[in-house]
Amino acid sequence: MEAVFYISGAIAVLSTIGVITRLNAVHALLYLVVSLIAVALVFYSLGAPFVAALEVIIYAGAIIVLFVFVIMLLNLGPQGSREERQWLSLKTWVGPAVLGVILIAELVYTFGLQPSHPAGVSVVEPQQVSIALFGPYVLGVEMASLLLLAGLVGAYHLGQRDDFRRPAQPEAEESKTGTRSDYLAHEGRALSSSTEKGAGSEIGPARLKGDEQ
Amino acid sequence: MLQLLWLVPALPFAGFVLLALSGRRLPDRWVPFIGVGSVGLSLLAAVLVATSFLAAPPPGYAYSQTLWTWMSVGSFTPGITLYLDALSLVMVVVVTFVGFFIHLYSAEFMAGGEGYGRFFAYMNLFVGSMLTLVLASNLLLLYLGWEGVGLCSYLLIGFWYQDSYNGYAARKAFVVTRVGDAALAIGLFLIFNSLGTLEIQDLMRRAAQQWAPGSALALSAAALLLVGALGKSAQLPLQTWLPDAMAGPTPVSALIHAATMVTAGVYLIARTNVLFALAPAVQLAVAVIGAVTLLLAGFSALTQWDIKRVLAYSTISQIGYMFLALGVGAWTAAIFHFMTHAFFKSLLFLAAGVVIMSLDEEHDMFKMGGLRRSLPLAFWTFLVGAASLSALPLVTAGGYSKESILYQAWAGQAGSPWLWAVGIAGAFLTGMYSFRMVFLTFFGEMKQQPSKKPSIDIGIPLVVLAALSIAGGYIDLPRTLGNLPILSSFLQNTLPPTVIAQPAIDTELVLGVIAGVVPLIGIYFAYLLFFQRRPAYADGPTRVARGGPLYRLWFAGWGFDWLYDRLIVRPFVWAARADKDDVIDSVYDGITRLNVVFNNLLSGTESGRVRWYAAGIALGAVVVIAIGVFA
Amino acid sequence: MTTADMTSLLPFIVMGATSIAVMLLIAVRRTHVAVLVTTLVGLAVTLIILPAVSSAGSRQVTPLLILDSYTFFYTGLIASASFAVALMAYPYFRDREGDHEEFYILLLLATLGSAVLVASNHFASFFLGLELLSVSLYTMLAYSHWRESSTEAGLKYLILAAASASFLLFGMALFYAELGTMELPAIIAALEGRVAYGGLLLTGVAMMTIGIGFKLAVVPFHMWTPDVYEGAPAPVTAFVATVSKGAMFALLLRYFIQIGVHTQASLFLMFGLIAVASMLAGNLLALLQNNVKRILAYSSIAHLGYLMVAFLASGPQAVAAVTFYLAAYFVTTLGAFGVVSLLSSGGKTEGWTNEYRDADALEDYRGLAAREPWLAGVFTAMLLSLAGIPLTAGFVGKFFVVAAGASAALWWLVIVLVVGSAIGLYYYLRVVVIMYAPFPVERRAITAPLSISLLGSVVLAVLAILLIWLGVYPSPLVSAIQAMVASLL
Amino acid sequence: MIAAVPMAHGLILAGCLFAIGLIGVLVRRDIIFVLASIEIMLNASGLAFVVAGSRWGQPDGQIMFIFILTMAATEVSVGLALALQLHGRLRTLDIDAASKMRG
Repeated sequence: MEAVFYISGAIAVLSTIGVITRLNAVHALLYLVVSLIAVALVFYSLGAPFVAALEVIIYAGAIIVLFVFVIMLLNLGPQGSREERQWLSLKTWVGPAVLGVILIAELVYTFGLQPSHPAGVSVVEPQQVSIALFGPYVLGVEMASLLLLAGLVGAYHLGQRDDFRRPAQPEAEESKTGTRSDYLAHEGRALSSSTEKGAGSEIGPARLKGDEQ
Repeated sequence: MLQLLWLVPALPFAGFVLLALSGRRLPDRWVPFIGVGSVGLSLLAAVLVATSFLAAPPPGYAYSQTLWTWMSVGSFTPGITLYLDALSLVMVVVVTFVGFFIHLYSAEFMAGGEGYGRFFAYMNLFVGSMLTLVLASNLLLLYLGWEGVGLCSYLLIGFWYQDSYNGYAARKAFVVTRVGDAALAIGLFLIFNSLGTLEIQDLMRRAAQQWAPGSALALSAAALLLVGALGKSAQLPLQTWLPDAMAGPTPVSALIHAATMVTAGVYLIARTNVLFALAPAVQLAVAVIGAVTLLLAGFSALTQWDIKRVLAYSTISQIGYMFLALGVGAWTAAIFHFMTHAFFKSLLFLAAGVVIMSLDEEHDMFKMGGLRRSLPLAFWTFLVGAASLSALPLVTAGGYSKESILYQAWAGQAGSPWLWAVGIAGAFLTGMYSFRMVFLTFFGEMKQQPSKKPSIDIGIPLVVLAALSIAGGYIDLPRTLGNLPILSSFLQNTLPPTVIAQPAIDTELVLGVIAGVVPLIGIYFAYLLFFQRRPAYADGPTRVARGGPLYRLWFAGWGFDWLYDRLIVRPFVWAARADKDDVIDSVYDGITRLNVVFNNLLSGTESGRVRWYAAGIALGAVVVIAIGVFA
Repeated sequence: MTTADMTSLLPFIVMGATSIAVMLLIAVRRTHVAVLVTTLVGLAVTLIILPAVSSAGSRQVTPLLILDSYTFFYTGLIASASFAVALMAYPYFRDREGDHEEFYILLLLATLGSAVLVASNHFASFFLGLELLSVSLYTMLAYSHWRESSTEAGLKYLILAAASASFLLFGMALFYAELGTMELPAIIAALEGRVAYGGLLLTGVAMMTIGIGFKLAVVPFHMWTPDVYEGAPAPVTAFVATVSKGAMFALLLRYFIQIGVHTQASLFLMFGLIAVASMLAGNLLALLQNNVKRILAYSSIAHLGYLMVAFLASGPQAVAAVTFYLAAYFVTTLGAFGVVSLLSSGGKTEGWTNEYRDADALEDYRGLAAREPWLAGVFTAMLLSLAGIPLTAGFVGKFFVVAAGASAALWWLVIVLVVGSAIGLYYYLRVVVIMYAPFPVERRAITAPLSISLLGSVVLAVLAILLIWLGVYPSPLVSAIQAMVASLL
Repeated sequence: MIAAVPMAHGLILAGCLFAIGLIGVLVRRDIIFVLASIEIMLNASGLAFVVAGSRWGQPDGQIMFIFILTMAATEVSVGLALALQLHGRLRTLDIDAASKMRG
């Protein structure tokens, strides 16, 4: 079983790298599914069969489906990949990669110095987990239910697409140069010029592409 | 009944809060009910407290009421504690009493003007601050009241802020008294640092134990307190703000001069008398400064044409007497004079206010005259006030208090004939300038017809204060005249008694007679110069020499303003101009610029991009882990 | 779970039940006022039963929650703040488009999450309370989805909060890996007398600090603050600035002071650097800012830096200092954002704001004193309190913090605190000066008179009175806090 | 059945996945990818808990993982709702487009 740990660990790392490097969102999600299943195997090898199953069912099942659903909803075509290619120049990788590698180095160094404690020497059965869950952790379950309620209410409220019935009045948002904004906006004089200046260069192309769709 | 003590300062504050909160929404006719009523109730509370204090004096002749502890950090536990003893009782009663009548007078005097509510809000705050100052049991609370009084004087002197001169006068009062305040604040730090407490009674006890008389600590602490007192009490060399403070409405002047503000310095020195006793050199300085101030201000008063400026200089001069008394250790005499002065000076201001109001804001005495028939009430009360100010013997309150000061200036342990002589010269001047006012204003030919007469609301305060300006003196009769020192013996429960070097009844009698006669001579001179206008004297020194150098010097208050302008203001402005691009400036500029540079640098990090922020967190994570694990 | 356990949990149960009641109410009939009233009643009941429940003494309910006087004190503070926020939210949302009612569900859930945080005795409740707070906040921040900046704020907060929460979780996992327990008392017992922590624990504390530091918005985890403050609806900003930070700081005190992490030299250095950087960067960033919400955001970074000084001083005096400071900070910040919120209320027609923006530009405040002297006065008082001027609550709080720092001889931190406060004075007074400047002539014609909601004015009046009260007469609160701290440590 | 790998190796695996997820958050501009990267980070933290729990043979690590799972689900649902908002408004999923507020 040690082999299962190391092999699925390696698969998890590689497929996770795949997730963050892919240009196409669906491909990335497939890599994510692979990664999650690999992690589920790791769980299994560490003697945690219950969460291994949950990892597959909920993570790889439910959550990934949510992602896929949104991708379908937005109908992101190949144009998305083109954008991604343009955004993901080698240069953008340098800083984050350096930071990430330093972090890995720090963690590996610290963890490597640990005296060797074996993990996964015994299996923690689903029964044990459930007893603990509804024993000492019962309040945690209640809180998790309220957490889900918060997520539900939030997703419901934010899911409303009211941007279409919104009048075409732009926001007067100019933090540093916002001195003149308010009364101009109040008069209803469109501030399009300043808004354009603020973000136009960024959104412009994207918006055009969106409109082409 | 003593438990009511907290109401005394609380009521004016409550009035202030009510008036400030209601703002302009409150109709003008309701304003006096709150503004005057709060001080009236405060007076009532003060009287109740005083009666029960006198009827059944608390143990140790002092009552302290801890309302709460402000905060408690280690040994620093400043309490909001009121402390009532003989000294503060006299102060409280005088302040609330005179304050109430000034408020009553203002209800009519200020009616119809703009900012009626605002005026009473400030006045209530003024009285409340002064009462806090007087009742404070520790120097921190006293300082709070001290600053409150300063703030209110600033607000009230500049009450008619549309006129830029008033704003200037207010600023001047604020800045000049700030000099004293700064010294006082340093003094507080010094005292807390070396004695470990700011409780006045504790610190005096500890100072007496720990500080040797004349030691450097005692000297510097007393000197710093003295500078603070000089600023507030308008004594040399910080007196220049007071004449300009006339810019405020007349009741404000009355309040500043009679009941609040300027007497704060006198009170501070009397309150901390142990510190001054430990620093004989500083105490001598108090006497000398008082003596010089009273003389110089007397000369200046003699030359002014503005009736309120005469009164202002006379205040400086009379406070000088109080300082003289404090300096020679005549503690009770100083407080006695404070009391009588509060009566007659408020009376004079209020009566002068009537004159000024009925002549349509005319301040120039040379344009007044002959008003004694048309404004009889103002005339008679003003006359009483002037008589009391000039210290007419036997019949006026001022006569008794001033005589007491003069006698102790000669015979007191720290006294000397020199100080006495200066005081006598001052008394001569006082008589002269007081009656110069009376003759110029109320006698001679009438130059302007008064346009309105004072109403009853204005009359009551005048009559009451006039009565007290006469009767107030009988509370403390000297040995030569019945020997009934009620006030002194009461005050000596708190203040140390004055040590008379060689008590001799005949000396006291002779000195008393001299002190009684000298003002009369001064009045006679005034009579010759300003009433009879005898040809021989008509072109007397002052009138003729109106353009003369000495006259001009006196008129300008001995040129202190000019001097300060040349010595401090102009060099300062010059240096500021010259230094515009200079090193010192660039240091400050550099700090500013450094701040701006850092601001720009850091603002750059707030790029608005969430990935950038995440990178900040990641970088922070790497650094934090590195420090946590490897440092 | 005994009956006594349930009784102790009552305040939490009431908050949770109220949120569900509000949801059901919305399902039956959407009425803004009814929802507001239900919310207020729920919070009021919570506040009323707190003293009764807390008199029963401290009790650990399951390993997850500890209900002691510390918990109840902070729960009271949090629930009161939420009460004020709800009252501010009503006029703010009333005249704006869209559904307003869900906001109150989220507000209640976020309040409950914060209360769980301060009651946390176990990593699980720490994490769940935090997430309950965070997830509710994502939606509250993005609530005005008719404003683009609101969505932006929610999105930024979500991404960064989730990332930092995973740091926090990883840190917790490392603690668990080393000690084999996630219960606070067991952790304290296990670390009792341990001189050096070893790599896992040090990394664990550092990674947890990232998660906590993010919520507290201390440097270098602060960068989200101004954007989120600016983008969020003003009442939500008030909530983020007070409840979310206060609850997290209370938890930081409970965990790290009891565990004694400051005894590790390297961790002390880490927290010290965070404090210094926060005090300096926060104040410097606010200097030239022209947006009031952002000014307050930067100033909050500095204030959390001041609090870190007291945290590092540790000991009962420091915990009392922090608690008083937080109470004062709650009052002051709620008051300041209350003014912003009231000025931003009014929907499409009134005032100088409109549906799409809040009154947050500095220029909006020019001449406010002439138009709304009462609002300007309250705002001035709040700013002076933030600056630490005597006779305000802020001064007393800062005094306690300085005293705590000085008594622990943390001179460098105290010096930086003083320098930071000096810089801070500049930008607070800058806002005050603007308010008392004349009202620009060219705007007189086009700006309709403000109609300030009475409800909001009452809230502000109460806060202003509290501010002065705490500044002039802090001793009752101080002694209550000292008694509470004595039972904790 | 029993693996008995050193706990350090499990933590190192978790650390690697965590760091990769972090890099993803820093590099990617598409919100979908950013949210996926966050899922990776959360999952890595959960892995660390399971590893720690398996060292002690306790269920607590797994329970924390379940809670993390719950939180990840809500996080994603709210996050995706916000992504829809942004797309509805700006017609893009570029996270950098949402940077109007700055300074």
